[in-house]
Amino acid sequence: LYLLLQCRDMIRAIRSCKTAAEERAVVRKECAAIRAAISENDQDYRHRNLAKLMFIHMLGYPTHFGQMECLKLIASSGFPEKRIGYLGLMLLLDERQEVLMLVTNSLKQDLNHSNQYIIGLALCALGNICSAEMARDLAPEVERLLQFRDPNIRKKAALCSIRIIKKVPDLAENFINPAASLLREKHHGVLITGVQLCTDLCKVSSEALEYFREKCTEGLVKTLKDMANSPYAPEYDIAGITDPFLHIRLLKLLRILGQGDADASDCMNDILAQVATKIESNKNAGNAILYECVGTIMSIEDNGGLRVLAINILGRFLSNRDNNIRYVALNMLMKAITVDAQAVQRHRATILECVKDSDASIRKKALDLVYLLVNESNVKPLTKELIEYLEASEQEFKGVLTAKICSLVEKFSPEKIWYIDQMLKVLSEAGNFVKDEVWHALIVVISNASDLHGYSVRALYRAFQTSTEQETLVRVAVWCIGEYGDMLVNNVGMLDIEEPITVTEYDAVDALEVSIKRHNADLTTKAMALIALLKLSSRFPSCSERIKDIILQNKRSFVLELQQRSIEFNCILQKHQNIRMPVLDEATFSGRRAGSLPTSVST
Amino acid sequence: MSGHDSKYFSTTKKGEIPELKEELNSQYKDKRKDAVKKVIAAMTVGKDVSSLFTDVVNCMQTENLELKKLVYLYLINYAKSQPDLAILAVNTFVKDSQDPNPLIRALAVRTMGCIRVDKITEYLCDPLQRCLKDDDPYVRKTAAICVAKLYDINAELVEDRGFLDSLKDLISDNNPMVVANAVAALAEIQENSSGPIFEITTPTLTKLLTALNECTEWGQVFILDALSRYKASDAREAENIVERVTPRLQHANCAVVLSAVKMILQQMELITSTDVVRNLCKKMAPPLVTLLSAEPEIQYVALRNINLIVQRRPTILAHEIKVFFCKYNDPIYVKMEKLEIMIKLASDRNIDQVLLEFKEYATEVDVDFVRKAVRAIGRCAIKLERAAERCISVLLELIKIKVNYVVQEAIIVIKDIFRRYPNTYESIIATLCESLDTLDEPEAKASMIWIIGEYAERIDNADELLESFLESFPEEPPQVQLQLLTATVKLFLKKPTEGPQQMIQVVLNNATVETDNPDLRDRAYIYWRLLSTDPEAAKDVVLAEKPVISDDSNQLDSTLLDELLANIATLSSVYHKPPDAFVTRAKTATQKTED
Amino acid sequence: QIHFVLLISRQGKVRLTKWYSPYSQKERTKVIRELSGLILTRGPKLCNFVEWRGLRVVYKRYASLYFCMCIDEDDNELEILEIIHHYVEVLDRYFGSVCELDLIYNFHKIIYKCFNFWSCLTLKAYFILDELLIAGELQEPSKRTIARLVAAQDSLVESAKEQTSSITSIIAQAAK
Amino acid sequence: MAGAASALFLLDIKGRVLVWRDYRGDVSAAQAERFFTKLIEKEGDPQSQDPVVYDNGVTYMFMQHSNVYLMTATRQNCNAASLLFFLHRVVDVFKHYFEELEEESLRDNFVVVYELLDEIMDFGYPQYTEAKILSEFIKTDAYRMEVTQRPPMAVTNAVSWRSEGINYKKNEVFLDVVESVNILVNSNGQIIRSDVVGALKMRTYLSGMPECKLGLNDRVLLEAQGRATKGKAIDLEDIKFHQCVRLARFENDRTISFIPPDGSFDLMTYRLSTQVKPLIWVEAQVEKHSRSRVEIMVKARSQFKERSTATNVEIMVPVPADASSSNVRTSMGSAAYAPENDALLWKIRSFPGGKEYMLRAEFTLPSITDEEATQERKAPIRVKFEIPYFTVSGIQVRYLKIIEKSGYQALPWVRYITMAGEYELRLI
Repeated sequence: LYLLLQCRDMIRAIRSCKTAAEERAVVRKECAAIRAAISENDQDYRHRNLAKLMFIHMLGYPTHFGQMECLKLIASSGFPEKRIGYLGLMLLLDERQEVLMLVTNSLKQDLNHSNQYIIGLALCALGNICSAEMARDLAPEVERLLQFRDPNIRKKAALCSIRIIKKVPDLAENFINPAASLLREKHHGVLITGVQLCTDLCKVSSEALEYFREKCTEGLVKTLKDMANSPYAPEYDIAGITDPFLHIRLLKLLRILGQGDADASDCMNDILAQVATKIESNKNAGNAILYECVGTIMSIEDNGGLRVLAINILGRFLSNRDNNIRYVALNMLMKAITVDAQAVQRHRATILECVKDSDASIRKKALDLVYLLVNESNVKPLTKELIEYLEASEQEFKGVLTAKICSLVEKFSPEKIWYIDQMLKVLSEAGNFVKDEVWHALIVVISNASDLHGYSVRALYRAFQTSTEQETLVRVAVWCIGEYGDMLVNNVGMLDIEEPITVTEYDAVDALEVSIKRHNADLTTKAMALIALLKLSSRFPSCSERIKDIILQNKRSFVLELQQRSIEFNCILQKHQNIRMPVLDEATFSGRRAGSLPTSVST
Repeated sequence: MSGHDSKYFSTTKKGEIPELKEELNSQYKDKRKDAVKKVIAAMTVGKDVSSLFTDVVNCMQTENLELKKLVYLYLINYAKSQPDLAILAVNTFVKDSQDPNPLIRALAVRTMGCIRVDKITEYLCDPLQRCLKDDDPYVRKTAAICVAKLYDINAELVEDRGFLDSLKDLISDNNPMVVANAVAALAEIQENSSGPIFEITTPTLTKLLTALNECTEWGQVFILDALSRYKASDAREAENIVERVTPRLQHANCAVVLSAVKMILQQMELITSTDVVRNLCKKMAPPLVTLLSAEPEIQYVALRNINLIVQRRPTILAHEIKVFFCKYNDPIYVKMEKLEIMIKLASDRNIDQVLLEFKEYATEVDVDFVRKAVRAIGRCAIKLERAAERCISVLLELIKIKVNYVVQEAIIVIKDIFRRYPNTYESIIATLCESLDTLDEPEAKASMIWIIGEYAERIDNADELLESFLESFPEEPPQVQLQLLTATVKLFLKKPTEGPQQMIQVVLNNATVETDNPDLRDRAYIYWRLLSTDPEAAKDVVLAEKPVISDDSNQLDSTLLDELLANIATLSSVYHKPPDAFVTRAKTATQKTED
Repeated sequence: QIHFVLLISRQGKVRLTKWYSPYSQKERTKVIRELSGLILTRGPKLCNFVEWRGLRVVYKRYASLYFCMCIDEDDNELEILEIIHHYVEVLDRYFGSVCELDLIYNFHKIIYKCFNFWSCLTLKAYFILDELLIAGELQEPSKRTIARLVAAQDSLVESAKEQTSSITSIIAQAAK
Repeated sequence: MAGAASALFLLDIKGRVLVWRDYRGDVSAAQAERFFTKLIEKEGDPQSQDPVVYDNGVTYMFMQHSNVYLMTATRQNCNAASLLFFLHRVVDVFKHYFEELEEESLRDNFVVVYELLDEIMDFGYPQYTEAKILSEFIKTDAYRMEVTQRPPMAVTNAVSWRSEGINYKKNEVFLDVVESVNILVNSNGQIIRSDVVGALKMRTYLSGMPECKLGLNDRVLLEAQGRATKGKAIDLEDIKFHQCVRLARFENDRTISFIPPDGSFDLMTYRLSTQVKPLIWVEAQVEKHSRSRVEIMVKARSQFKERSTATNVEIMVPVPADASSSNVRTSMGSAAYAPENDALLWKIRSFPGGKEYMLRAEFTLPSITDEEATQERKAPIRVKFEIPYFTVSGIQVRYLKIIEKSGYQALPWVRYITMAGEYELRLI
């Protein structure tokens, strides 16, 4: 048998391991020793072994064999055993384990225990990990404990109730009345948890929402007012503010009550204005309240004056030197935009700078916001900025950025040629990040813009020559060459802005062959190139033999789709010349579905 | 032997730089040396100590070799950022390059070559010129590499100053290490130059083959790699070369062995005598097998290369398949490569044993490995006609275990088996159809759909089976959509009844009007046109007899294979890609600005 | 709602984890790996928030430890920073009084004592957390109350210990 | 096909740079570090990663030793075999210098590490990796005073592995012939692989520049010399020599001649793939009774001549990862649960030929099963043993001639031993 190590010694042994393999060996040895102790029902070390298992669990190793030990400790009578047992239960198990059900009975007994600390332990465990089934079984006990004499049990019961109603929303109605009575408490712990319980009740039950709106709004406003005007209370003071946590929770509940209800909103106007103007903003605690307050002002029914106040606060936040404050400002501006787009637009330049910030979190948030800021009138300059930035941005950011740019260009493009130009830039720069829908949509747009077919195919041909490693660019180019090959070769439909290029039929077929033979060509591209070749064979008689050869190269292909296409197309070319034209009549392809694009581009 | 350098990493918190500055200018030697060590320690952990440039350079003139090396190291790191100050070091460099001690002469040119600052480079030419003709071979071997460094910074300078000729002279040097480094330098310069710089003539060849016997293991690799470009004029010369190279197969250094293999394979292409070729194959097999007892990283490279070698010369390892059986502790990357080679070496003679192995692997834990094992069974079926039936029965056994990813993988390969042996194994279709609902991977789904379409006439409820997929048509990935489209068309052409007719309309509608995917749309319109213009022709086109698929799914195309074989032991042979595919010809100058 | 609390050392070692939403063991390991990669690499002056899988992680560094809390998108990030600080202050106050050695305010030492070795002190950190949060929600805004509740339970444990030891001594006496 | 490494990195277990040397100025430290974090993030265990990784124009090749990663980065198509092997050689060099290569020893000796990095590679081309010779002109602090101010002749000489002027009072050579038996038996009890890898390990304490010549009972040689072989000669399949052996000479007339390095080295290795009867055969039966108990019965048999004896035999039989409290009985030796290997470890100090021993063991399993326990890896039974005075191949050192111009006599001491290499028997 192995000697059981002291907790400290075990951790020292684990820490001193140089490699993962060494660590694994130490842990396995120790686990075996613990299993041996368990099967010998060793009482003295149960405590210590459980503590060790918690550590081992945290490192990510299996500890299932210790779960029953928690249950045993919980079932014993002493407080020390129960305390460690519950802790183990919460750490080693979660709501999905079946074993958890075995603890329901012990929990029930402990919820009715004469010792309030034992009740506290049970509530805590229940609140942290109970399953829907347990929630149902034990809800009555918890409901009862909401009126327990000791406030510290009441507050625990309140939070435990939150878990219960989240797991089983049907139980919400039972908690409405007891929750409302918690709002009248003076004890901050109870009050805070009570407010939170009401907030969560409102989220799961419209009945609760109505009830609290009717019965509690005024009371809550008063509580908040009292708080805001209360004298210095050292126990709850943070940076000169009395209990910012309670402030924030009250504001949050008020937001829910005020949302969509003019009367309730009206009732809280004054206090919101007071909070927004009086709270000090030189410390984080104060800013947290202001931030919450702005959120509430933005959500409740309109009161012009308050909103101006809120937007001003955000403006101040945005120019703050603290990155945290800037971040939350961007976050809140995203909500504000639905309320007052004009006001947010005023900060556009600052926001655009944030897209290039050195902090990835701020960059991401700012980009989300820019996305919301774009409209028909500013799409061009903003897109230009973003595409320029695309070249300089880090690899990881390119994916997000690309998606946003594509989406913007698609949504607000004022004219097709601009749209095509922008997409081409994106495809050439970051084509491998572009999603399928995007290049599909681009092709739809091109095919619906008959005056731009020639322009598009030539532009794509040029781009293809320089960046064959951007897969989606190649696909769009391949499709367009197949479809508009003759316009490429004959410079049909030249625009004034274009330089003519010399491309022979042979060159065009070359491009397609390259797209198939690139060493990293993907299957979709290859398959598309086969269709493109089929399309060109009638238009480029000079190359028809060569096209046939290329198509036939795939006749034994291991790839299903390529073989199928190769055989079919070859058969068409060989034997059914007569129906080739109708099959590939260009007219067939026009007038197709507009796709999901806004009318500006797709018609 | 152990040091206590770690003390240099702990520095006082405040005023580190000023403090160091002071110490660097101390009148005491030891203190200065300690200070330089601290500076290097700070540099090592990534702190910016470039502001101490002048002070460090002032410590450069010293008799203490250790200190000198540290200062040089500092210069290599920071000269770029302080090009104007770097010039301060030039005098010492030039002086050191004429030091009576060869160690210092070599150190000076070696370091100067690492400083990529134009002004320094100008001053490098004269010392380099001298060092190339130094009496001491250690200095000459260092100077030889230095020419390549200079070429990388300023190619014109090298050409104008006649360094290339000096370098070529070194090929005839009496010291093997100098020869080897000269070869490495020339090969690199050739690589980056358009003109012919390093052409291997017959006399050169002879000289290098002789040097091979005497130089270090690394030098042998340089020489073998350079010589593998050499094209023998005829079979006789090729045989001669091979004869000189084969002893290298006995070298303990695996890189020497692989480079020798590369050279032998290159020359073998010219050798006409089958006896000689057979004999060479026999000679190469044992060293290749021995590579599999090397460290796992080396094994990996060896396996990637063996994969190429057996594609060109299958006989070499035809009898050695057992050495590729996986061991318990093989890292997963080694196992995957072994599997690939086992497929290539599987034959009618060994297939039973190989199948037993594959079956064992298919019940392992690692998902990717299991998948690959299942696929391997199918690939063997495709490759070995006479063993196909046995392979299929193993696949069916595996399907019965009902592990989801095994089933899906099996269906994918069975589809290919059907394409390889038409009209042979279709009796198992019914068994496959049982797993229809569990398929959730696009490739498996697409394969199953293809099977249903292809054999629609044999599957009674083919229309029902296909119909079950139609509802989710818009959400399916393109791969599945395309197969559904083709399968429905086939079904309709085979059974032109009402049900299929309705289905085809739904599918064509979905694949044309209801989609934005241009490829799907094109494909559907082609079918649509065919069906509406000439149904008989449609039949002819869609149901056309398909040639049996080739079993070369994992064979590289022969021009690529040629290129890769010429690159044995290099990254290209590990990636199975030509060098241009991963070597970005970005000039170092542009990288520097990026950093 | 707070989904989980993590304490990670600068070297990437996990010191404390508490999960309020269900994550399987495999997911937990992955979460920890992803987040330490995300957070430990961030520079000192950047904001204390990272977006992660549609959620947000608020973190703050104390000495060599990163305290991280994962919250929903619409929770108040600034408040979470305050909660983290709240927790740290309670820990500080509690251990400051428990460890006689640390009479002077010295946070580094206390943190080290508490988390360097998984011991009864680390378990205490969990007990304190359980008096601070339940179901991922704040339970008590008063540091004094939290300290008092933990201390009361500690003394309950102490007296139980004394009781058992006195019982064993009684038995031992009787057996003489 | 020229190609060279751009840089050599020594990283700690978390992928942070300990020391790095930039050889070509085309990669940066930050780049590699970021890449490494990515690598680890991807799949947790970096040991399962391909040792050659491509990212954005740069190829990274790496290996792990203790808590250090050695990694080269390159932008060219360089010789992968050479660079990876070079990394292993670098490990040898550092081990020679610092006894152990680990994070701490690198930090403690960073000055020497830099010096070595400057010497072993130039512009990304491997230069010189003979630790013994390197330490003649690059020394750690303690030995700093004795530094030779010139590169030893050996560095550039044809005999690059030995310095001149070595002197011993007593000239001795020790030669150990060590054969490892590798075997793989599948679950049907079929031997699917078996081979023997032999090594001639030499320790030389010789003065001057001695010329050595080794004679083995090599069939090819004996036949070439027209000697009768009488079944005593053997066929060595793939011989690999230390770089001191003159390969061309061996190719010509099978003579093994060399000037040895000083100290210990592997003179040659060879391989035989002739099927050998497994020296120790093990069969195991595993019975799972319900979910809570496993019973294991093992039989081990020695299949070599009675006059030989295997020593330090260790038989590892896999057991479930969460097993406990074994009840073990053996007819010989001792057995214990080895949780670090998820195995039952049966040790037999001395196992004479032609014997058979038995073991029975019982394990209990916890009532709660691991919810996430993926199917366990099917580990094979693994066996370790040594059999002294015995070789499977029958190789014999017929002579070792040592000629030095000073004309001293030196006696060679030869020992033979066979041991288990990768010896695996798959369980059903």
